[in-house]
Amino acid sequence: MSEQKPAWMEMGLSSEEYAKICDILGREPNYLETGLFAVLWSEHCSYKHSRPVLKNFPTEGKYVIQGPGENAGVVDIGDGQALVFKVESHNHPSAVEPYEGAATGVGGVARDIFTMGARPIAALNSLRFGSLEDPRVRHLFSGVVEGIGGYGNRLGTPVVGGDIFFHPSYQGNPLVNAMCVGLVDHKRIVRGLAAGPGNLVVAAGAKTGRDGIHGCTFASEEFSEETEAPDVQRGDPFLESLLIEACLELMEKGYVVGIQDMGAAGLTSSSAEMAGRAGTGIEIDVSLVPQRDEGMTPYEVMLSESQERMLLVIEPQHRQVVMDIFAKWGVEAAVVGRVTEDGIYRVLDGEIVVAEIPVKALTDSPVRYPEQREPEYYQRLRNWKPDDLPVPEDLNSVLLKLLSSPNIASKEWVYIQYDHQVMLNTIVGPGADAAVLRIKGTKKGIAMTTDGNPRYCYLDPSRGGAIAVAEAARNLSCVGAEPLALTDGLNFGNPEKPEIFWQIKQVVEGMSEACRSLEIPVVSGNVSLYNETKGEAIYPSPVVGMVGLLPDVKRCTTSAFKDSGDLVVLLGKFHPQLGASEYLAVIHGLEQGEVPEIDLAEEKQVQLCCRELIREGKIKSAHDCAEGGLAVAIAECCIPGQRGATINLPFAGREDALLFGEVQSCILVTCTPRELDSVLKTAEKAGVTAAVLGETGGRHLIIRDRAERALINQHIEEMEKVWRGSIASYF
Amino acid sequence: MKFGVVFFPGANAADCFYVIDQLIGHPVSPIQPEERELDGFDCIVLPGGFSYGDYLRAGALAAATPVIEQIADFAEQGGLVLGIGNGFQILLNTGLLPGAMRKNESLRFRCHDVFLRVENSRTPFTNRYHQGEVIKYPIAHGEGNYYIDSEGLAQLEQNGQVVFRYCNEQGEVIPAANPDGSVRNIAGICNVKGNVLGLMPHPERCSEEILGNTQGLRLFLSVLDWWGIHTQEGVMTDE
Amino acid sequence: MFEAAVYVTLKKGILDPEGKAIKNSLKSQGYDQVEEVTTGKYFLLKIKERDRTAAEEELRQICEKFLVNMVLEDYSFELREVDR
Amino acid sequence: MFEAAVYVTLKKGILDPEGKAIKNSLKSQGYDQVEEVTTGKYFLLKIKERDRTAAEEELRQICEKFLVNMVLEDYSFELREVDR
Ligand SMILES: Nc1ncnc2c1ncn2[C@@H]1O[C@H](COP(=O)(O)OP(=O)(O)O)[C@@H](O)[C@H]1O
Ligand SMILES: [Mg+2]
Repeated sequence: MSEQKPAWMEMGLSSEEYAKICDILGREPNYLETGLFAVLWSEHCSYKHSRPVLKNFPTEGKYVIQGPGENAGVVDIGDGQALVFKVESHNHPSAVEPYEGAATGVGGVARDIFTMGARPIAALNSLRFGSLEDPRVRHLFSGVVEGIGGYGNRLGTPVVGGDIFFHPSYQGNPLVNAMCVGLVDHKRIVRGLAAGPGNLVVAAGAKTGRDGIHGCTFASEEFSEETEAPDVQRGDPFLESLLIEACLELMEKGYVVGIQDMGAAGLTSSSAEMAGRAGTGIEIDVSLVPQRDEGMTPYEVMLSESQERMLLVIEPQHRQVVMDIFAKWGVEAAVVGRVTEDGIYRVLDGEIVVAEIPVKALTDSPVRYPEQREPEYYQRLRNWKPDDLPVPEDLNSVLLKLLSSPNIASKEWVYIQYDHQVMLNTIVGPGADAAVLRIKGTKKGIAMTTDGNPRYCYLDPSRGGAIAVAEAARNLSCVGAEPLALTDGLNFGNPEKPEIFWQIKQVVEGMSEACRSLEIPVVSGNVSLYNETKGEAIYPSPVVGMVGLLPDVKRCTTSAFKDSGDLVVLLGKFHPQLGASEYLAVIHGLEQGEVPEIDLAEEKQVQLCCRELIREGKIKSAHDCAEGGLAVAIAECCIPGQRGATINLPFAGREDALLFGEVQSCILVTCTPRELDSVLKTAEKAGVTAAVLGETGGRHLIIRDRAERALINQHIEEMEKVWRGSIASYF
Repeated sequence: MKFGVVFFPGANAADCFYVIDQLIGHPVSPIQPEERELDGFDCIVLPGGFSYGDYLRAGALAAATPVIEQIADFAEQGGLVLGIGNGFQILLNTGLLPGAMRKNESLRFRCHDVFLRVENSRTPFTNRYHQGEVIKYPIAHGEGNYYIDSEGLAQLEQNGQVVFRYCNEQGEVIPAANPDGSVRNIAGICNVKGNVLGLMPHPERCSEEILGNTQGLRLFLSVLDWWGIHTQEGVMTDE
Repeated sequence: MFEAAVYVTLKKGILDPEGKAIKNSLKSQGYDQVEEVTTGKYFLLKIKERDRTAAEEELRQICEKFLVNMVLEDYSFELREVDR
Repeated sequence: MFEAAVYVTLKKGILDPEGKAIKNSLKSQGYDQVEEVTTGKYFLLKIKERDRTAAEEELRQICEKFLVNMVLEDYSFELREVDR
């Protein structure tokens, strides 16, 4: 056997961290204690690399009820109601076992929602995968989609949206970020507090097994012999649906002092974090924890990541009634410890104390400040100019090619595998700029979306970050919703590399700036680092999950052209750029150039204007210009509306840039000729440029330049065929 | 008359309950799977979803609960039983309806709108539709591939037990309009007496203006009609 | 105590799309010696019963009333006595 | 020609919610002598191969690359020579 490393090193602690632990304890930690520190001080639980960066995010605003720090963020939607939402990554597990990895991701984030007292009412997911040409990628992608459906459909939570981006940088390391949104009355919001010394700690749900221990540390020496603890966990969505009902009933009846799901680092993190928030101590007796496997060690029980488990704090006099309610729902539960006042985190194995650490020491982990350095590629790629790029002759076939690019093509193959209608609230389902749900018993609607363009974030992390926020907000504005707040998923490579840390900082700075300008605070989020294969990092991949509010859900709109003879109007300044575009990547095989500029003040006005037009019922459709540029955006309105349009571009420039160049802060809307004046007036009042581009109707999309030359003349059936069939054609 | 909706854990009983309670405004009570006595019900709904996770086979575990025996007696006495989606699967597992459900031919779950041709408008559940009418309902299932042997099929056809068939917008019953591989595009069947109906598509999901489609409401209103309750107060009128 | 292994397969004449899909996929990967793939289910049950006949009778009931969908599926089982 | 029966079960320590649900249901139906239910998959393959070793090697590959999810599942098989 080669030289044996000390346990703390195997577990990923640095020597400074280990010294600090010895210092805190005044002695060396035992094996279990070392393990507890290792998981709680890991990047996943402690955000040691990202915490100082995350401070940049604005987290307060008029709608915010609960910002970051709890299991999920909470925003006010009026009438005494609130939305609870969060995004969570399950990247690594999905790469190992796509179905279960994605499924347990969906289950995990749903627990973060109902743990706050909210009933999950919608799920979304943001996926990043390598090229579908690769059979392994197809296997992963198909498995992930099936897993999201397999779990989400069984939970009875509609999967209403998400976004997908394919790029070779995800070939070996796909990203699966799941978002869940819940609805709660203000007075029912419950937090993750282990308050009230003398109160009981209850573990409920699945029995604790050996699964997932590898997820936190690499220490395998102490696994009891016959075992090879499985790396992946399987989910039990049926049990989760019972857990939801049981926990919500308990919370509604007022029996819950505090509650938290056992997510990453299971019992350890949930109990330590709950005590940390409440400023109490906590005692857990591992021998009382219901166990699935025989002969589990205290270390295994504490670090297991078995799914579908919750930790509750209740008052002793409610013990019986709480157990009865769990029993009624067929959920196993056991008292496993108690809240203390000494501020100590104590683990017992029956009578024996097996770990004893101040709670604060576990939860106040040291921060690491990695170096940052601008990567070499940044200036080089950014300085590229399209001057020497030839303009393709056949622009019609370019349009078809773009429509069939999996990044632009319809994602129908994916979302028809999700039940998006259950609960009877879905007004606008997947496939739109944003999903819209009604809130039963009110006139209100809520809208939600996820977004993030990794190519932009690679070529210009700060601008890419800002665009991710702006675009998510724009998507909400396109259905008529006012953005309330966002949750973010920050997916990056190894932060210890200065270039990666630079990307993280830049992205967060860009996002924060957009959040401030657009007045959209961050209320929750997730960080996933070390997304690399063979030393190659993924593209910087922030995911923005945003929710918005519609005062009257009947006044929402979609992108489809509704009637023939309507006018097509472009809101916003049109200055398309070829840099960083899908066109450049798909047609010319280049990923370089300047990322589209964004003027956040203008962005705000364009969105405001669009929302006002929708609210006043002046426009019939709205769709933002995103990947693929103006031509693709118009095609995306033609296809679902099953009608063409004739467009006369009033702009000058290279044809390919006009058609396929990408631009920010632009929204395509339609109105009747009679409403036009009123639409233009509203735009003018908002200080927003508006240009009439043409008229809807016919079976063709015709786009002419200023000289009235037809650049595009394409039958909608042709466009629909390639757009709808593209992703399906890989399976 | 009174409706009951069975609340199997894992199923979406709340949706059917909402439609009856809020949209047609009719008395309805929840029924628990452990129930060993059913009193005063006239129509019992087995809702869609994933009862007991659909573990083993879709609907198999729900079919083994105590309430099912009661429902079988109830149906025997002529009570109306409606199984939607998972409810249909349960009815097949109990033998109250003939045949069996298999995984969709595509082996994937599918959730989207389909067109249906009403093949029998004389049942208590379909009298508000016209014979041969083409309607649009959503489906959401992974195991909706209906199977029955040829003998059983002949009987179904002969007795007019095929109530809905998947078709295209023009009403043509063609393979391209079949979302799951069901024999003869069958989407819904009833028993010989016509008082038990099972269908895979979801009428409760298209019963409200705001959801963009109200064609499913007529199925629930048919039940009221059948009971001689026409334009009762609180009942939404047909479009 | 008995341990029962139950094998469930589709009845003859009923199409097995999963088996077909697997076979096609195998073929496209070059495994063309595989002539047929049939998919089925496999259950292992531990039954606490002293008597083999009783265990067998019980198992048969469980299969026909519950585990097996008799409209679609055939089954067979093996029962062996075990210590625990 | 060989006929192979492949038995696939979940690895030890991996959750089997289906098995649990089936067991609970059996219990509520009065079959409380059933102490444990494990679910698995069962495949039958016809392999056109003369030689047992070759067939065995091929089957092993097929299992590990296709039929079995080696992250979650274990498998075993039986191979027997048949006429056709
Ligand atoms: N990128 C982020 N931006 C803002 N808040 C974040 C971010 N990442 C995590 N958080 C917040 O930190 C807290 C802990 O998150 P996390 O550890 O991911 O939760 P969990 O324990 O459920 O996995 C949550 O309140 C979460 O919303
Ligand atoms: Mg949490």
